[in-house]
Formats: sequence, structure tokens, C-alpha cells
Amino acid sequence: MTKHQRKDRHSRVGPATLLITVSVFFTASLSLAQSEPTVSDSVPVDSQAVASIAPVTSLIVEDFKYDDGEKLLLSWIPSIDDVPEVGRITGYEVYRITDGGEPEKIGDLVAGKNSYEDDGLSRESQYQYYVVALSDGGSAMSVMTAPSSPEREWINFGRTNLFLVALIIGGAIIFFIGSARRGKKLFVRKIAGLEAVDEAIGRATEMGRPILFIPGIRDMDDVQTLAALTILGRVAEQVANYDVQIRMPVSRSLVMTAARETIKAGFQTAGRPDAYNDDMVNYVTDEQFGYVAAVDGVMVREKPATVFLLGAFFAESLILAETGNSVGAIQIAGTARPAQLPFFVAACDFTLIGEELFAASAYLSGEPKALGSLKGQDVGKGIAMAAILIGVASATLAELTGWGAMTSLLEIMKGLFSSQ
Amino acid sequence: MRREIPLAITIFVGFLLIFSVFFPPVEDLGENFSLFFDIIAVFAFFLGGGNLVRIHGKKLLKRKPDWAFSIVTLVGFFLMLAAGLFKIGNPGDISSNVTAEGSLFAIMYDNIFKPLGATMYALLAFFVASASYRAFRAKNREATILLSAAFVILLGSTPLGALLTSWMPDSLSILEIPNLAVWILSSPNLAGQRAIIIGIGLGVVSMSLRLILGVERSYLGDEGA
Amino acid sequence: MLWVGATLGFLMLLRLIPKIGWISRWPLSFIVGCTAGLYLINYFSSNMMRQVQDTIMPLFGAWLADPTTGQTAFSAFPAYDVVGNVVVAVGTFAGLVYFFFSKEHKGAFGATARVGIFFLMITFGASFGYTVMSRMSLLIGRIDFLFGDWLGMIR
Amino acid sequence: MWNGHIWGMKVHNLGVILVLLVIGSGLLWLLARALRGKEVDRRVIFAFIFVSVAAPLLITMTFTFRATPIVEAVFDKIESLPPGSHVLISYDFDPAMAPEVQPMANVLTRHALVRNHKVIFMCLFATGQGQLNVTLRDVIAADFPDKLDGIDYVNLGYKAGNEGVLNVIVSDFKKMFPTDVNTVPFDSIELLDGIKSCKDLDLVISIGGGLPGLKEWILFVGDPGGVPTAGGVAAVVAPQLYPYYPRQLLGLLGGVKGAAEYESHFRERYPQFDDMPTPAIIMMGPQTIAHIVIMSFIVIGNILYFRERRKGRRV
Repeated sequence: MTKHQRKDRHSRVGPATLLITVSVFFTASLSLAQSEPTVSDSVPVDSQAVASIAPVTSLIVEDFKYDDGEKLLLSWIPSIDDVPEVGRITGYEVYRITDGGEPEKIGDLVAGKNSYEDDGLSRESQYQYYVVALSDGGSAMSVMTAPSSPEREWINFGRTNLFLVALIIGGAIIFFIGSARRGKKLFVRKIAGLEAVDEAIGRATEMGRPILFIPGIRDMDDVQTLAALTILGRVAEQVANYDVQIRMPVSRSLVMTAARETIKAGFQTAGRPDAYNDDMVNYVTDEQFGYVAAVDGVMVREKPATVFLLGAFFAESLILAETGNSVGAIQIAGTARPAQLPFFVAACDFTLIGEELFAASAYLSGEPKALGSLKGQDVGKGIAMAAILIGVASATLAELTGWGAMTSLLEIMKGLFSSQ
Repeated sequence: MRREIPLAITIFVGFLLIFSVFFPPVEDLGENFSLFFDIIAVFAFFLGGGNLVRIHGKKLLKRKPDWAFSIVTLVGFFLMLAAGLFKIGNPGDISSNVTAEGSLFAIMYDNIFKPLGATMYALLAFFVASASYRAFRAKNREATILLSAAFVILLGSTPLGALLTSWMPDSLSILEIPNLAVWILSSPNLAGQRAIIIGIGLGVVSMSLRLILGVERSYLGDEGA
Repeated sequence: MLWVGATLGFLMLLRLIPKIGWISRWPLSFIVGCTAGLYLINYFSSNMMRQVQDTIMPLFGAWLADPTTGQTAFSAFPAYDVVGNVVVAVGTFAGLVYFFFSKEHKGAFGATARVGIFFLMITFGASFGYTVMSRMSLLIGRIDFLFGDWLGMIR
Repeated sequence: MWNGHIWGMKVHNLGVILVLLVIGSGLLWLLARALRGKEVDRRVIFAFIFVSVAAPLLITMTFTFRATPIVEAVFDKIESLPPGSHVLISYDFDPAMAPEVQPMANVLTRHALVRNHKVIFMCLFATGQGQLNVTLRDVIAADFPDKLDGIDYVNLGYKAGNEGVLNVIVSDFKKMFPTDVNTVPFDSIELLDGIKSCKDLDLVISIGGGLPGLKEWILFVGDPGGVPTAGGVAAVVAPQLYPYYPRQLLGLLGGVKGAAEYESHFRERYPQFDDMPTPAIIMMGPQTIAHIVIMSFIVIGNILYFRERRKGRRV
């Protein structure tokens, strides 16, 4: 038996399921009872279908939880004739009546379905539904539901866990930024790729060749591009200090604009605003391989001493890294796209892996505030590690021993990290 | 004021979008953002395109090295722009689709643009070959592990891998190369991927907060002009 | 609502007038704020929460229901699955240790981080293998086009 | 003509031996140079890889493949859905990626149609439309001439907006696709009766390899909408999708190998398609040779490296 066929062994689930089923029946019949005077007498039944198939039962309408009041959730117990393989039921049709108007077919479902989500409704209208079971011989119609409208919820309680965990980790980051600001000393370990940045810029100075900075090929709506720009800010400072050339062909106009501001700021921090000029950054083309061709051209013609490849990279990563290597440049690469990492690891001198890319600017700046955010990030990792440890242990023990306490701990851990 | 207003904007929209996830009535804000972003990006293209024309125009006029290539760039740029803008050769009127069959735009796109792109893309195979000859070396223990894993995967995805270990008894079938390749993908690879992905998740949270709180603000440029 | 985007886009163009060029930082900061805010929760829930939840699993076995009798009984996972589960749990944990910034990689902590690197390297190796496969297919496709469709040498 | 077996593959002609000889002797030459500590120019490597890919294309080698569980899961899902189920196939790739993933799109479409499912086609890549037309021509027009547009399958065409499109269609199809590609209004397409959003679909398949792709389908449609999601991707992104399998991702065809497994499995189950084109299986011939060459490069490169290192130590 495979893992996926596993079932819950706890006997209390049996009665619980029963209880739920009974209560669903109960609420369903209650809601039907309430609507009795207006609806149930007038249930239209297809006369010839009576003999052939049974309709669906216990049709209930509920408000879809945690939306802006646009959805209703229909559920029912399938017709007793809806048996797999035997297949007397060919499907279901869902009808809707809006504000007492004409019925309108809104759904066409295959046999076996027992729910339907009706979206795009208005809070101001009243909706009634019925479901028609179809067979080759005829059809059978269910009772009609009482009029109901979707409700708007202001807070999405389905995401309480997400909110809580995010709050803890976000709070930790903000806390450490704050405590660093108050002057607390924070330790951050060495990150090899970043230790090399100064050296790489220094090398360009010695060789009298430019530095090439490639911020990936995506636009400003990608966090990796933002990460690359924050690193650029630190690199630009050094570039200004060492008085080397920086070349930055980009593939998005917005990135061009933002990169210019970033370099300008870096030059000003270094106290050399006059050395900045707009031509350091130029736009090439949005097209992936057109851009690659242009950057390769720059590499081959200008033979940069140092190449930074930081940001979101796709297939072009290897073309750029290999070309950079062939002109003898020192290359520092980093991306959060795992597929491209092996090539950077192989063809570049230093590689920032995933998270390190996002941490880089904080690390490079050496500013206590920024370093504090790395500390906060570690709190998040600590939580993840603890959760994995406790979760795996409790899951294993719960299965091995069947202790109720372990089972509940497992439920808590799983529940805590369910994020809808 | 030159940095305060932008910072305020960042803080405001940043937190607004974070919280919109938890409040259904404003849940759609994210969708609107993508729309705004596209519009802003279109406007920004005037800057990018203008920059392209300016740089190559300058290169051409001053006869800088390789100025001849600039002619190709500029001709390509303006020809494609005109073809799309004025719908040159389009079968229908001006309202027809840019890429309608028979239009100059479609002809250039299909016969110049697409093959050039595909060619650059296919060059990758050559770079993969030269990288494996030159760069993938067992310099240390880490690199050796990388290489071994790559080897198993490469072998496992060919019939050769199945053949090499087909002599193994059934009880050891797990060690057959294709099965080993699947195991590497679904266990250690999964573990590594997860660690990277979780790390990225946290890294993004921390960096986004730095940006929103204004700890990181170099993209806003200098204090002065 | 579109006018908001259009206005911001227009502000972007003010960059062309040096005197008031700094106003173009407004749309830029709008984009940065939005991207940061949007991705923060997105990445957090799908990358961190989801992956942690998926890693929580029993290692050795589970109680299963017999399909014929309906009785539940403990059944140990096959050794293959057990090894796989242990590797995933240990590897993910060790990988996270590697990314830890606020502790020097020394002693037991350093050893775990080293194990983490090994896992990352296996991941990269697997990626590399699959990428080679992809790139070669690409070249095959291209050459197939050149020789087949274009020169008509094949088939 | 000689008809034997090498490495479990059927060899149809002597050409194979010739090709293997050429490539083998080339590799030996490289090895000999490496043993003497001599590097070769990048251009030699480039030329070599070109020959090793091009030469096997001129001959035919066929293999049989056993489907791995992750591929079989997709097959079983399509097989087990009741006839008439709605299956969406999204073409999220461009011509450059086509050699790898077009075979998947074709065989999956063929399978869905032979099971009498209703197939909805769409693309998230503008250039995916052209690839979709290839399927319409090579699969539907060729093998299913009696299947009708609008009844058995429908082509919704391309919509710009990447993930944004997914974000909308997970709750409302018509908002993004008011008409199909032939401007037939959404409401008057018989096949789409009762399909309001992706949640009403029985299976979603994304074929691709770039951005947006299968991962976005999982995150924006499969997960929030609770729709079974499967896919076929270029091998390069396959390892990143394993974390989603099997909970969020039903099954996956990774690269040419995955496609070849599916083709093999499909042909076994439906012998009437025995003579259908199997581009992926055919491609696995040159693919195998290319892999061997790449592995040899790594080995030779390392021999060179260790020689140099030893020399370096002695000095």
C-alpha cells in the first residue's frame, strides 16, 4: 500500500464524521424547513423522471467564507442513482434564480460532483438555486433553496496563521533593526562572495578596465531586480572611491531609470557626485536574446575586469558567464533561480545562493540597521528549523505510539503552517 | 522633500499591499498594481527607447569605433517601430492586429527576429559543452558531489544508464541508475530545493521590509537634484 | 482607476525635464513599495510556510486501514521510503543551517552547515544534469530544422 | 541491411556503427591530448558537439521506455477521468522551446481526445498560438477529423498578462476570454457550458518551461482553486517542480525523456496508434549520444585538471 492511500486510524474520527454528517443534515433540513412555506410546495418535478432517477438531496447554500461578498457555496448529497461504473446519472445542471426572476443555467457538472461555487454575485441581490440530475432517460430536479445573498467579510480569518507567523518574523526583523539602531553589536558571519567585492573592484582599478554590472533580465516588479539594485548602491560607492569605469547595459527602461538614481546616490555618498554621468547605464532591449547578444558584445569589446551578474537570470546565465570567463573577468554572480545556480557555481568565481542575494546589500553596507534585518531573518530560519524538528518528531512519534498528545501536537504544527 | 515623499509612498503602498491579503474588500489591490505597473512601464519605454536612439545616434555622428553597427541597430529599431505603428502592409485597415498575417511586422518578426532569437538560444548547447570541458572540475569535495549527482542524472536519462546496471539482482533494483536518478531528484534534490526556497522566502521578507521601512533607499537617488 | 497608472506614468516622463526630474522618483517608489509589499506575503506563504508544512511528515511508518477488513494496523514504510524521508528532513534542516548568518560555521554547527552544502551541491548537480538534457534537445531541434525542414536531408 | 541490437536499442543500419566510430575516435583523440596535458581550443569543442548531435540525426535509433511513476500519474489521471471531463491544456512556450515540449502537447492532446474528454486550449505565451496550431494540424486534423471545434475542443487563444491572466481565470474565465480565438462568444460555445472558472475544470495541464509556466499554474490556479494540475516542462525546470509533487502537482513530464516515456506508454495502451509520430522517442537517440559526449567532456576535463594539479605540485 502506498503512502497516499493511508487513512487516519483514530477511531474517534468515525463518530466525528457521523456527527458532522448528522449536523449537516440537520442544518440542511432546518434551512429547508424555514423556507417551506414559499418553496417546498411548489417543487416542480419532471413527471417522467420520477420513475427513472432520484434527485440530489440536502441542497444547501452557504456564504463563501472570507471574500468580499461575491460568492456562494452550494453543496448537496449526490443522487442515490449516482453510482460510479453503473453510471445512470450522466451529470448535473445547476440553475440560479436572481431576485425571483427567470431560472438561468449556471453550471454543467459531471457525475459525482457534490458542490458548486457561484462567483461574481452581488451583495444586493437574493439568489435561489436548484440542481437537476440528468440521465439518459430523463432528469430529476431538487428542491429550491431559500433566497440568500453573499456576505462580505472584513477580515480573512482563514489566514490568521499566515498573519501570526508573518507577524512574528516581521516583528523580529523590525526588532533587530531597532536594537541595532540603539547601538547593539551584531555578529554576521563572512559570506565569501561578498568579501570578494572590494577585491574585485580593486582589480578593475589596477587593470584600468571597466566593471560590468548586469541586474538580470526582469523588470522592477521582480524582487530579485530590487535586490540587485540594492547591491548596486554599495558597489557604486566603491566604484566612486576607486575611480573605475562602470558599465551597465539593462534590458528594461524602468530598471535603467532606477539604476541611474542608485548609482548617482552611491557616488554622492562617496563624495564624488561630479564623477557621475547618465551614460553609465544604458537601455538595450527587452528581448532576452537580443539583450544577451548586446552584453556579450560589450564583454568581448571592452574586456571588463570584473562582471557582476546579480538578479533574475534565465537561460542566458551560462552564455553570459562563459563569455565573461573567456575574456578573463572575475565574476561575482547571484540569483534566486535554482536552475541557473549550477552554471554560476561552475563558471563564476563567487556565487550568491538564493537567500544570500537578498542579504548581500545589508552585508555590504555593514550598517547596523541593515545587519539587524539579517538577524531577524535568522529568527525566521530558527522557527522553520524548530518547526521541522518538532513536526517531524511529533509526526513520527504519533504514528509509532499513537499518543494523543503527540497527535495534537502534530495537528498544531501542521495547522500553524497551513497558509491557505 | 525630495526623498521624504517617495519614502512615504513606499511605506504606504508597501504596508497597504501587505495588509490587503488579510482584508477581503481590498484583496484585489494586487491585481490593480500589475495594471498600473504595465502602464508605467509603457511610459518608461519612451525613456529607454530614447536612450537607445541617443546613444547610437551619438556613436554614429562622432564616428566612434564600430559605428557601423549602430546603423544596423537604428535601422532595425525604426523599421520595426514604423511597421508596427503604421501597420505597414497589413491586410486590413489600421485597426487590424499588429501581427496579422502578411503585415511587414509579422514578416520581420517571423523571418528575422524569431530565427535570430532561436539561434542565440540554441548556442546554449555549445556553451554547455565548453563549460563541461572547462569548468566542471572536481576541485574540492563540494564540486565532486555536484559532479557525481550530475553524472547519475545524465546517465539515468539515457537508455545507457539502464543497461549499465541491468545485471543487478532485483533486490538491489534501487541502485539501478535510472532509479537512483529518480531518487536523487525526489529526495536529496528536494531537500536542497526546500532549503533554498525557504531561505529565499525569508530573504524576500527581510529585504522587502528593509525597502518598505526605508533602511534601503539608494534607488531613490541623491539628496540634491 | 486607470488614471492613477496613467498619472504615475506621466510623472515618469518628467525625468526629461532636469529641473523637476526628481518627481519621477514617485512612480519609482510606488513600484518599489508595491513589489516589496506584494512579494513579501506571496513569497512568505508559498515559499516558507508551505515548504515547512510539507516537510512535516512521519519518518518510519503509518497506521493504515486494510481495504478489505477496514481494520487499521501499523505498517512500516519500506526502507526506501524511510531513507528518502530521513534524507529530506535532515537535508532541509542542514541546508537551513548553512544559510544561517549570525553564527560562525564552527564545531557541530559548522559540520551541519557542511552537510547542508553537500545537499545544495546535489541539488545543483541534478539541475545541471537536467539542463544539459534541455540544451541538447534544443540544439537537436535546431539541427533537425536545418537538415530536415530547410535542407531536406532527413526523411 | 544489418538489424541487430546494441544496448537494447534496435539498430536499423550500419550508420549507427559509423557514427559511434567517428564520435568515439574523436573522444579518444581528446583523451590522448588530455593525458599529455594539452588543452584544446573552445572552437574544437564547439565543432565536436555539433558533429555528435548532427550525425545521429541522419540515422534512426529507437528505444522503448518504461514510464516512471511521476509520468504514469499524468497518464492514469487522463485515463481515469470519466469521458466528457473538461481538460485544459495551456501552451506556455515558444518555438525555441518546442523541440522539447511540443511532443508532450501532442501526445497529451491525443490521449485526452481518445478518452473523449473535452479539451480547452489556451496560451500564456504569444508565440504559443503558433505551436497550438501545430497540434491542431498534426493531431486533431490528422487523427481526429470527426472531432468538432466548439464541441469536442475549443481554442481560446492567447491572452497577454502572464500570471495576471491566471489570477482572473481562477474565478472568471469569461472576463479574460470573452470569445474564443475565432471570435465565437464564450456563451455560445457548447463545450464551455457550465464552465465559469478554472475551478470547474477536471484537469489543468500546462506545457512550458519559461515564465509564466507550470509553477505559476500551481500557485495561482491549482492551489487556490483546488484544481488537479499536471504538466510537461522543459527538462531545465523539472527539478524545481519536484517539491510540489505529489501534493500540489499531480504528475510531471520532464524533458524529452518524460515525453518519450509518455509516448511509449500511450502506444502500449492504445495499439491503434502504433504508427503515430513519436518525435520524442526519435529524439532520444541523438540525445543519448549527446549526453555521453558531455559526460566524456567532464571526465576528460578533469583528467586535464588533475594532471595540471600534479604538475603544479611538483614544481
